[in-house]
Amino acid sequence: MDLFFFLLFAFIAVVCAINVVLQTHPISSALSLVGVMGSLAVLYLMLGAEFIAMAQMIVYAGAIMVLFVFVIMLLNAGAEKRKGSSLTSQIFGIPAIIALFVLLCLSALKWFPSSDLVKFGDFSGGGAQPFGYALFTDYLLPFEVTSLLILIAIIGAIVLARKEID
Amino acid sequence: MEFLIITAVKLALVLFVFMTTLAYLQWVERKVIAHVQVRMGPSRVGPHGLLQPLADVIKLITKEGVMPPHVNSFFYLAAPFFAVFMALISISIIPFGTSLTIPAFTLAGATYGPYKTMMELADVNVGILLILAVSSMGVYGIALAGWSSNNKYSLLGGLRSSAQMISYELPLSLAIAAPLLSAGTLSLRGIADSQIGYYLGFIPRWAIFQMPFPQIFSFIIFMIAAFAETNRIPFDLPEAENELVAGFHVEYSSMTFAAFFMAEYANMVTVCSVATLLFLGGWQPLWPATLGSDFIAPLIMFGAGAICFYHGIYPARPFDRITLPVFGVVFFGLAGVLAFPPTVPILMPLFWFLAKLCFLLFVFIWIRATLPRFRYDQLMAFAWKFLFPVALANLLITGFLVALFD
Amino acid sequence: MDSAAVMNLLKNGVPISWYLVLSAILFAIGVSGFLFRRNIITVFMCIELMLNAVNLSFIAFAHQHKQVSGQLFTFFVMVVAAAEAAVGLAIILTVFKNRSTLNIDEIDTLKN
Amino acid sequence: MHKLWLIPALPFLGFLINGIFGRKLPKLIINAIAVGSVALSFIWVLLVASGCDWGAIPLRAQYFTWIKSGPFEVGWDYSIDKLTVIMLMIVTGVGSLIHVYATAYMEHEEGYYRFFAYLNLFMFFMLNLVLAGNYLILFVGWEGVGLCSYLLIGFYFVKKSATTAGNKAFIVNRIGDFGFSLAMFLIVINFGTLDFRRVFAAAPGKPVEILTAIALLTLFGACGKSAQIPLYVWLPDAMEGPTPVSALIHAATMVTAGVYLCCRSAAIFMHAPVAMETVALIGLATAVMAATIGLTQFDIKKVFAYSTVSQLGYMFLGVGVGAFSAGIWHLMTHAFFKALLFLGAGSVIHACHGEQDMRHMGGLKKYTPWTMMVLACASLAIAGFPGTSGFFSKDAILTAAYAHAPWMFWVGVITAGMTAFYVWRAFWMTFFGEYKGHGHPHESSWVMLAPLVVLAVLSLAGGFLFNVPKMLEGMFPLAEEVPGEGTLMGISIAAGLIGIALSYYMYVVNTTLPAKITSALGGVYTLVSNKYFVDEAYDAAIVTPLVEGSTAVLWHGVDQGVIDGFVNNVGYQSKGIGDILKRIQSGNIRSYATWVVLGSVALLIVMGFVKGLPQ
Repeated sequence: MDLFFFLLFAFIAVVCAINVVLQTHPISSALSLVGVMGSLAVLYLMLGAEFIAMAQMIVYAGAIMVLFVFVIMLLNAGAEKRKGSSLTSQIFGIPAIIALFVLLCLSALKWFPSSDLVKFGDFSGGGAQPFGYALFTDYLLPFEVTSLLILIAIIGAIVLARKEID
Repeated sequence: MEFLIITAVKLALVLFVFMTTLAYLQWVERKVIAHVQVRMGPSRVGPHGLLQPLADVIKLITKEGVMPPHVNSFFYLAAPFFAVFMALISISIIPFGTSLTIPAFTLAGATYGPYKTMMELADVNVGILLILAVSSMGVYGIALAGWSSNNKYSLLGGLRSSAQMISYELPLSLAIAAPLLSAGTLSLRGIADSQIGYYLGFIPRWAIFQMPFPQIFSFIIFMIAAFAETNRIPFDLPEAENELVAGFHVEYSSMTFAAFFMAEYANMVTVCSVATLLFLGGWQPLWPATLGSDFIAPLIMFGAGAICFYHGIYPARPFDRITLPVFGVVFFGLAGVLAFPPTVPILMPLFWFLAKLCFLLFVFIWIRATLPRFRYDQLMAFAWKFLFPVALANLLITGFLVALFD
Repeated sequence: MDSAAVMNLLKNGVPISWYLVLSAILFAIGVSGFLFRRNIITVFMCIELMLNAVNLSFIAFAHQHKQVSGQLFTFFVMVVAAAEAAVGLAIILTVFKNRSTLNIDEIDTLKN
Repeated sequence: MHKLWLIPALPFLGFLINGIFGRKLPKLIINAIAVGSVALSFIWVLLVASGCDWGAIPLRAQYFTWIKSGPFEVGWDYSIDKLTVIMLMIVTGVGSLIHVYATAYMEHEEGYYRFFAYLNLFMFFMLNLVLAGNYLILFVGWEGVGLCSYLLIGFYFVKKSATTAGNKAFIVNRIGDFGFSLAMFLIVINFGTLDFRRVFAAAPGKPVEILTAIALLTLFGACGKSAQIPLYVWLPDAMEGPTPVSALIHAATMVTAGVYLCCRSAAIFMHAPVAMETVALIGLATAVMAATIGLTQFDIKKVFAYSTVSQLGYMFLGVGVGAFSAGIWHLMTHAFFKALLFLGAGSVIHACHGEQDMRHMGGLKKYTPWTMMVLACASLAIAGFPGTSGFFSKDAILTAAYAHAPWMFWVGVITAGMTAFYVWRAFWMTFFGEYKGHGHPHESSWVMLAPLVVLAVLSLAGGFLFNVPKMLEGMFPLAEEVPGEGTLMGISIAAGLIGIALSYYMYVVNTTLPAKITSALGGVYTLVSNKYFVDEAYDAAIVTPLVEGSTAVLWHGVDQGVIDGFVNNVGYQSKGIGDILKRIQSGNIRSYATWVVLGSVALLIVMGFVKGLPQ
């Protein structure tokens, strides 16, 4: 069952991710990305991270990506034009990505032997309560700093996007 | 296997009831608005227009679906179904009563049961978060519909809806967070169960009455934000007829159009259920059973039946002489069932839950008949400058008091 | 992989490294999007994709160590991503307002 | 618990309030806070002193651990014993009187609140120094009073001479503090702790050489703070500060910290006879030298400054000959009469509109009768007139000196004569003869006179009221109580009286005589009136070579050549490298991203090699 769900949603995630890159129209990319996030949320659930899975849907898929879609609709951005180029990325791009991918996979396979199995229900520490306890005890300072970061981001976004008022 | 069968039965039951409710909600709305405006409302199809929903469904299904040539066809078709899909997901985790036990019975020589099941499709222990997640996904349906129609009115409608829904999601979530503080759980059933009991023997411990800080403000905020989330008047900017023709669904027809309507009504039912569970104590009666709350349901049904018979005897229209006594019999039957002792523990929670739900739905319709639409800038200012700070203050006070008294 | 191993997988779940490999795949796809796409919004979305890939690893590690910390990191990443999206999209709006282009190759004023 | 922390905390609170909000506050409130905090502190000292169980002393209060490093631990400890109580009473008592005086004296000055904030801060550090239960806390107070002394000497910071004097005081004190720090290091190395109780308990068992080294280094620190040879040069210059500061810091309290330190470390000194001898010699030499310089000065505050140096020399003499309690006694009486002298001098200066040169005074007895009377009391006390407080304490020291070495007694007696002479010289020059200054002198206000009267009473009767050696009985086990001997007493009284009489003859009766003597002495007079050219000698021997050497080697050589060269070269090299690297910066984000990816690949490979290459 675990294997089936993993393969299913991993497949959806990868297909959607490839679609993000391949689609020419940004809105298609955005919706594919929502697909990736949704399937990742399911994987999070399987890994015992209920709260994060929901936060993924609410914050990532429900807010951030809506913002993207909103901006794309607002700018009415069409399919991209081929203009200008980057020699560096054309020459090194593909080999670098392949090397990165291979190295990441090798490290993962080497340092995490396949005897470590993930089974749904093995770990139940990801509910809202343990999560909240950890957040407001051990990670209180990062949490507060993050709130400051958010505040700065809000002000920054307002300053950047407002109309010039004279 | 047993679990699967029970679930399938429950699924079918809920789906049937829910879909019928959605269809008839439309009829109720038309009727209520008509009566508010001193009109008759639908009355041609069937007695009192009761078959109107059926006629509407047939009409919408059989009409030709027109797809304009300039639309992005994939998203154009996907959007309404996405919207209705998201709207329907949330109903699956709404509990609407306590548990249901079917005693053991023998059928064709084999003994089955006893079966005990909870009155809901699934109990998710982060249920309320799931509802939020799904409702925040709902915006894609409308936004995509608006964008893919390739029409400036619908695009504006889509933009408006995404901005509006993101904005009102904040006060909505904050309003939800406040009762969660005193409930201490995210499971919808747990939240409803945390409101069991009465103060002084007769004041219900519903969240809107709950000490140390009654959540009446967060209930009001929640309801306002819920109006915005469901795009209902006075927040129906995305589909404002007189500004945007019909907003995001201007290019839709037949089933796709119906899907948006279904999504809207499903969302309405969902938010009203959530409000009931969060703030109105779910299926807890308004006053304790020791003071006779169990008798109110048969009493109401009996009264309704009596009124039907009275009007059947003195009919206003010729048809009523036949239809109203039929309704009277149905109501008497319902009164009998509700008063039948073995069904009481099963049906009473259901009755109270539905009563509250219907009341809230009535409020939705009532407000639609009463209030005009917001201007767009007022809508945004209202969310960010009034609702959001008030919700925040409410959450702060609640948190403080909960920390103080727990 | 013999049939016994397959049965073991079917019964007991998925190796943690598979999640990590999935994360690597997603990350690599995100990187390739970043390198080969020209629309600034798409590029931005590819960054989000990479962040998501990293989040998956964090959650997998959290499961492996049976600690909630990894999930907290994910939470912080999400918050940072939200902040980043707000500011980034505001910047994109401003750039579009000033230059009416979203092509990332044309926005190279800092050159030399 | 006696809440010892309250004693320094009160002035500190006053400092905080006045320092932070003083600019906005009216003077009355500043006064109330400044005087009130010190007065409350004084009252608290009295309460603690009266509530002490003297059988259980020293009382100790440990507040928190300040430094902890292995077995070495320094806490914020206060301890209180008889010596501390006497010091506390002097500091807070005289301190509050001077605060009262200062409210009137400083009334028209700029930075009124600043002055009182500094004064309160000084009180805090001084009380900290006195209350300290270990050397490090004492050192905190020690440095703090140095800081406040610097701030207050340079209070008139628009005056070049004031800032220079402040710097001089600070730097000279640092030299002394260096010695004290070394002493503390030695203590830590040899005793493993800085706690007074444990150090003194362990002292008898340690080798004499080490104790001597510690004692000598401590003495060096004490010399800096208490203005003894060779580090006395800062004190006369410190008279640039406002007069209440001179009275409080540079006469009554801070400068006696050195004496206090030596007495506090008596357990170490007593086991280091060489150090004791050095203390006595330094004290005696300072006393004589400062007295001779005092004979020739015309600035009224300078006279008293040298007198302070000289009297401090006396105290060191007392300590050096083993009469610790006599030294403390003199410390106390000196605090009374020298504070009175300075405050009286301040009153005189106030009367003469800021004039400090005695040659431009004279005849003030008509104008300022009260000031004259209180100054007469103080002068009698410092001259050792029988029955006054100075008589008892000085006599105790001289008697002890005779018991130690008779020649010291004789030098001391001569010095006492000189002391009487120059103090009374100042008195006669100020109050008798004709007024030679400008303007119309006027008597000071009662706010200024009241503390003077109190101090005058203390100067006269202090010897009867506080018999310090009796109070300190048992503190210093070394046999020191030499019974007062009639002959010795008579000799020292006679020396004082002769000094007074001589000065009367020279400055009231036959006023032309000093000039004749001056011209007759010629070179010697020039030498003495120029303070033996010590400042010039220090300049030539230390300051000038230091400045020249720094300029040539450190500035031009090290800083400009090596450091600047290095920094500039780094800049040039960076520029050169940047010229090459700028080619990478194409302005294209995708190119940058490619470099980032290549970098992460490289990083992964390196990590793989470090942790073992992935197979």
